[in-house]
Amino acid sequence: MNGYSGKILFINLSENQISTIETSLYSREYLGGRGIGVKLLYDMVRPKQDPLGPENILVFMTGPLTGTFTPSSGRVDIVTTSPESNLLGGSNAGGFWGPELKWAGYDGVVIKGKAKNPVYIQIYNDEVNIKDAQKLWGKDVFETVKILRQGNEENQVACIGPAGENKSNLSGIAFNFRNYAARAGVGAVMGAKNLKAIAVRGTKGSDIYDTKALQEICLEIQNREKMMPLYKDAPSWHWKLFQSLEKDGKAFFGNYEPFLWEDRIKAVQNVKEFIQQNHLKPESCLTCPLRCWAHFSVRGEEGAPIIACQGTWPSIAYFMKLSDPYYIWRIYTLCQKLGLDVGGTSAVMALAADLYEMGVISFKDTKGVLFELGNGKAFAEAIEKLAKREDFGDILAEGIKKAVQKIGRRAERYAVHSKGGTELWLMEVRPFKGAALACAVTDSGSCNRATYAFPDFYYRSMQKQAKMVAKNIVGKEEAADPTTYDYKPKTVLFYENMHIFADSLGVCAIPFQPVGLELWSRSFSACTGIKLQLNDLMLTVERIRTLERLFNCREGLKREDDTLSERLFKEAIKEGPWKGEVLDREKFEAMKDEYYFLRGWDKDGRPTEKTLEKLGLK
Amino acid sequence: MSKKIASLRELDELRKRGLKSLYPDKPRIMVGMATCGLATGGKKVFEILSKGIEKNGMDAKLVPTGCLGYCQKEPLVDLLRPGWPRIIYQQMDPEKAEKLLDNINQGNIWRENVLAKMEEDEFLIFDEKRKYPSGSKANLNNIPSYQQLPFYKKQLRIATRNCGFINPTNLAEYVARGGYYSLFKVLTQYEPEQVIEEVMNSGLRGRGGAGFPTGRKWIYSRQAKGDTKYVICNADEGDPGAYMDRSILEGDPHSILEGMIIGAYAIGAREGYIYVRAEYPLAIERLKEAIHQAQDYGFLGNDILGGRLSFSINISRGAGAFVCGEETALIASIEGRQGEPRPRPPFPAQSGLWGKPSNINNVETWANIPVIIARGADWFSQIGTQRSKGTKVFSVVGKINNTGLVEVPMGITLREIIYDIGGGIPGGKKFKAVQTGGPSGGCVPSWLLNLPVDYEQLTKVGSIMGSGGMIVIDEDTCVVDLARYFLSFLQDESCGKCTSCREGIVWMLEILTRITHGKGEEGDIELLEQIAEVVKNASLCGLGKTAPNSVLTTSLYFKDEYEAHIKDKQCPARVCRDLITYIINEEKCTGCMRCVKECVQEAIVGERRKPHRIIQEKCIKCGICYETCKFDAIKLE
Amino acid sequence: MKKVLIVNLEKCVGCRTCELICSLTHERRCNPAEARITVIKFEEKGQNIPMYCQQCETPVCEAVCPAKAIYRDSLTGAMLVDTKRCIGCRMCILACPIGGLSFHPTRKEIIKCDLCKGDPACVKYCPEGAFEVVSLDAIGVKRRRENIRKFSSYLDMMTGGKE
Amino acid sequence: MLKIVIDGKEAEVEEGLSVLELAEKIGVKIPTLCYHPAVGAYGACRVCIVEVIEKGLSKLTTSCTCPVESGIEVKTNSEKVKKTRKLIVEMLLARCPDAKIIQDLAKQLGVEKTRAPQKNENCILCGLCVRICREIIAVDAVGFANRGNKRKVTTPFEIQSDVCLGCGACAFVCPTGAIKIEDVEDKRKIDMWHTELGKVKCERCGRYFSPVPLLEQIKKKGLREMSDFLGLCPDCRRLVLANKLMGREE
Repeated sequence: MNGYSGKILFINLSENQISTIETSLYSREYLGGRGIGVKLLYDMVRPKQDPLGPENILVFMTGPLTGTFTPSSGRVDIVTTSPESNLLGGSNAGGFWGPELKWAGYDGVVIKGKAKNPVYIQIYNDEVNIKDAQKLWGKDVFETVKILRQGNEENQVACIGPAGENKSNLSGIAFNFRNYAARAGVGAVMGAKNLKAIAVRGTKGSDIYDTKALQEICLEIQNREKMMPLYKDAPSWHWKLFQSLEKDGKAFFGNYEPFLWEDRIKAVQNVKEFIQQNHLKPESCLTCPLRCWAHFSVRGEEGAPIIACQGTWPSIAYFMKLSDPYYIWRIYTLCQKLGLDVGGTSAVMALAADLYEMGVISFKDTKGVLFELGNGKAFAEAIEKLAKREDFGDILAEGIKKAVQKIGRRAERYAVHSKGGTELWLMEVRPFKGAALACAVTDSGSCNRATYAFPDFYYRSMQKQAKMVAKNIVGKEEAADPTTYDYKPKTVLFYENMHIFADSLGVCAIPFQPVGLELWSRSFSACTGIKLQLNDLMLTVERIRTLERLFNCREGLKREDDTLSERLFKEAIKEGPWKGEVLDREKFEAMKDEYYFLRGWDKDGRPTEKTLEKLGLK
Repeated sequence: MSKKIASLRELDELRKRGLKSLYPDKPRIMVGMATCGLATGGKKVFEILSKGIEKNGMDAKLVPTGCLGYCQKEPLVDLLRPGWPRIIYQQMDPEKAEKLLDNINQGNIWRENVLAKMEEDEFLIFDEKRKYPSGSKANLNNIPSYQQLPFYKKQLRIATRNCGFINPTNLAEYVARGGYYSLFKVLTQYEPEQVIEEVMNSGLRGRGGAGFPTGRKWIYSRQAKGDTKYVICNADEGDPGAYMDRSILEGDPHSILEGMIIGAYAIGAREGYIYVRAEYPLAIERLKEAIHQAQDYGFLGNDILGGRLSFSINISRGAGAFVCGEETALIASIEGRQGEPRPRPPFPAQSGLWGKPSNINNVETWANIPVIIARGADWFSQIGTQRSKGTKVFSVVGKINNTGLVEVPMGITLREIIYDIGGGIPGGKKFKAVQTGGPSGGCVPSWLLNLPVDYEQLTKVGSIMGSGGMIVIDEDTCVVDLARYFLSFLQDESCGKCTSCREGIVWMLEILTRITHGKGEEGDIELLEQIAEVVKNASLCGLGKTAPNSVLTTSLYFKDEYEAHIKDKQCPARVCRDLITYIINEEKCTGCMRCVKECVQEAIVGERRKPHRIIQEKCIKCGICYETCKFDAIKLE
Repeated sequence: MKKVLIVNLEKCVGCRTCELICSLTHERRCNPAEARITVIKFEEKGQNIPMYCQQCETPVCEAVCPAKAIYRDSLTGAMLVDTKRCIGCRMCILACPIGGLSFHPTRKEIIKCDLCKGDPACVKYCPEGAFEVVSLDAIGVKRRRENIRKFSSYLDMMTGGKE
Repeated sequence: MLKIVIDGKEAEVEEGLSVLELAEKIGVKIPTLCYHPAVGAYGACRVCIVEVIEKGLSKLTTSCTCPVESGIEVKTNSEKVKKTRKLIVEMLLARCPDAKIIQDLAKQLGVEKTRAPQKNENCILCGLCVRICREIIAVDAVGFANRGNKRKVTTPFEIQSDVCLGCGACAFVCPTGAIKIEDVEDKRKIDMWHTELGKVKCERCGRYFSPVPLLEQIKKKGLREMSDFLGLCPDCRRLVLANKLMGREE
């Protein structure tokens, strides 16, 4: 099978059973990656299973372009039932693990059951072994990766840290030292299966249908990616991001406070200086020209050098109001080691600080840990406790929605989260009506899989481009205005589709839209030899999207669940460019109606019979 | 004082001594002590004679000699007394040897076991005949003359000229009959190119089997670049039942050495090898002795005949692989490698032993050289046919009265060899065919008896000259079985390198075995022919190229016999066990019970004086009853 | 003109595009194990080092090859393996101090950098332009020396002790 | 330059080539099993047989051993050649029915099954292992034993070879895969040669990477400065070197 490896590895840890599934059973209708992942989840997990129980499955899927020469094709998609939301959970990571899996001869790995004792899986081409991991249990991510690569440098390691072992809903799955599938509590699912790590080494490679065409297409994709501002700004991108968030008014502070943070400019300046003082070297995922990662070594810190993803620092700084970059960096490193989702963890910290300040919780609840915005040292301590589920950390480890439920005392009044209970995607959503809609209707498992790259986001800094893009998508330049409710369902639909497409092909979502659908689908044909019309591909994307919805409907999802925290509908922003912005319930519901309609769903958000028929999902 | 010969005078003196030894003034008794003679008891005879001479204090000279070729009549003892013609006694044994001695002592002619008298001796080299005294005292008229014996009448002995005439361990006797005179002539009168020209003009062709013109071979070696060159004597005689080379090696080793030294001079070699099979211990011994003597007398070594040439000869023993007769395999074997042929070119003349230009000729070829030099190309080329000159030694064996070695001019007919010389088929049986050229040769049927024997004619009828083996078969021989036998020999003797030869022989053998077992199928003959063609055309060396000859010729000439096996499940020659039944002719059976007793299978039942019966289910067709019955009552069907 | 491939380590971002384009152009597949270049990644330290044959001036691979299957391409100066002559004894692999040759994982073949007939695909496709083909003229020789010195000084270090 | 005709086309070639080499050069495919450029022509398999017409005389000959001579005409696929080649392949198919290369060749030539007596061997006796070991590796660890139908390749006396380097070239060149090399942890086993050799453990990663005698052979080749890294497997050499390079960079 060109592009694909042709087999999906199925491992039942309860029964120590290893088998394979033919990829071709699914690839025609679900493409790969996220698409096949969702299909496998839908088919293999009976309704309303405990996400942390042995019946839940954890799917690692690559797409047909993963590990091919296609630029930015280092991705792997994770699909499972999320313990954070009890709905479909998904996350996606770059790096080299997915490609290595492909080269080992597998398009994916499905984990079912639960091992009696901690284990890890070693895959070396056709040799798949479930090995004892009791000695690895308790080790942080860095230690685990190092141990599994000892004498086996080529091993690519996916693993969880202590947070995953302790089934924190904020835990992710780490890939080597750097990449993370961080969202939806996928680390907890892995931990619940007593699975510490999957180490992969593959030397089989993947077959390509038309190598010459692929080379040509890839050069074109490379060139387009190099035209992206992200490429041009690197490596100063890492601090410029703070600036752009500020410029575009996406920044938020603490637990979505209505006022601006007075130290915000200082924080940006500090970060800039911190980065410039220390050594930063750009890094890329497989075949990606974007080098949006960077290796960052802080002087005087022993054993500390870590690669820092730019996208996560702002959330640490803004949620916890940290203006000392050293602590931003420390907390980031801590999350990486412990196996925690940086965004979710930061959000829950901000929530705790809010609750603490509002007196909902006290020193007694926190067992002496001080939750105080701006206090990096205290947050670091709290985060370690969270990972270990010690004291109050045990409650915070549940994630925002479940944590406030546990705390009671009407704590949910203070919580800000999106559908199902995950935190919002690292930005203020009240002015961004499209993003708000996306966070509410998504079934992808994490809202960053639905919201990235809307033109609204750069409306303030690059209005001309934003309008042009909006016009291309929905036909109206006005659609680019973040605050308008008009046209937003179409925008959401478009970007959701883009994400599904990228995640299913196995390429990165970041350059996906800038490069353009046409090149990706040409690359797909060159790799697989499958000639698909764009229309067919889009039908496939629709099918995947609707199946995600079907899964969640089966889990009991109703129209009223497609929403965000009440606070966002009640509490208007009181300062800054978006002063007065708040979500309007009525208009919001109208957007949902339109969105459902566009998707071919009924008013309750359920796919209609006709749609199911059209998509072959009956 | 050095024995080394440096001048013609010295050589003549040596000859004189040799003549004295050949024709002493006392009785000279010669016992045929080549392997064939030894095998029939020659050694015992020799010992008895030796003891008797000593015991009686006789003044007689007893010498071993080579083989006269008339192997049917071995052991042969020659008696030469001063004043008498030479008398040849046949089929001697210890008892008769003593009788012979008694008669000599008494001065009588012992007339028992006389084969023939020899009235003159021919020195071929000098074209000179030496008459023996007539022995007037006794009437020898009723003793047939050697030259008139049918066995010898049509023979012309060039290569085997000295076999049975001289003591092979006595160099002087070889010289007496003209030995080393040719070498002297060459070294004193000829340029190397002239030697080659002489050999070339003689028309001599390789006697090893392929018949490549010897002179041309020499030219190639002569012209090949390089200071180090080798001459090699191929004495790896491997055909079953063929022993021409052995006979010369044992009976006249110097003729080979002389030929090789002349060859070395002609092509410019300083070292030679004789590759002789280890199964010929006597030949090796004789060769060693001869080389030693030749060195002593200055025919070999650093200063041959007074420093005119420098040449030495080594003996290399082969391990008895048939295929090592192939020249490239032979070279590999001398070098100590696996004896397997390699592709030519490069030919050995360009790159042979140790990668140096090498000239390989067979024993018989080398033995011809001194005569050609002495008598000239013109004389030699008058003998034989247009393209096959000279004589050829054949070993005629099988169903024939006079088994033996015969040297005949090329062009003689098969009929002359088999009937005139060989004396026809024993037991009044019908001649069926003759297999020439050994296992690699073909089967020439009776209706081709008038075929003149030379390289071209034999090839034309699908056989080969080969090294000169002739196996005569009569009506009791099954040709399918014969072909099967040769293939089973070749199956083990093929070096196994070429797929076509190795696997093809096994395949053909499998089919033939099937046929002889009565399991032949329609189409087998065609398949056999197909395989045979492939083995012939696709194999590398002579062995493979000729291996299918027996199959090809028998299936061509005796197709009906094959068909009888396949279609009628019958073996017309009554040889193939699975296809014959032993039946008791009740009319002839006297009920003597002999066969009943002899049958190990207890397959014959019957009472005394009543016709017996064979229980076919029990019969294993061993044929013992058939042999046992005195009344010809058991017949084959 | 003889050529040599040199790499600017500062520019390498470790995306392994070179490995895949190498495998793609030589093997028509995507498989780093079939590539003639390997990026050694030090993820903890943020360093990426593409390793490939240096087309040595006195190549040990050529010296140890008993089949005389390794030769220098007269056009590019690259050391090439005559795959038809190669007998697979792997002596070249074992003799090369820098692991510049390897055995193809499935096909019976020694693989190594052949400079793509003087126009290496990695040079063309490296998004960072970290590679460069240098003609071995006076300047090229000097630059190559600088590039190789790193390797040879390592060899000196090795003689001094362990890794 | 020599002018010849091959399959009806005129070709001009330099001297010193065999017909097989010439054919390959000009893209005419002739099947062969025992030819290897490193050791040259041997002429054992007979599969590369072609028809050569010289001075009006046609003969079949193996193209690997047939030097190109001026004025000859070569037919690589005449009826006669095809017939002969098919029967030879039939013989080989009977000898080694499981060898893929033979099966493929048979299929290619349209040989469906073999009529020759079945042998179920793995080795076609092409002699590549023997020749490579003798002529190229120059250790002469294996050779032919016996003649004719009993011919086989083996070690002297059919016991463990004391000269085998374990380099595996024999297995590499073996067209039928008859020679199997089994690497089990610290041992390399070659059943066909009754030989088992120890392997060298990489000083760094601990993987066994080379048979002991093979590495010794490389040491013997006298490359002075090499001795220190020879204890490392090639992968680790790369890594160690990169490590040091990186150390310098810092």
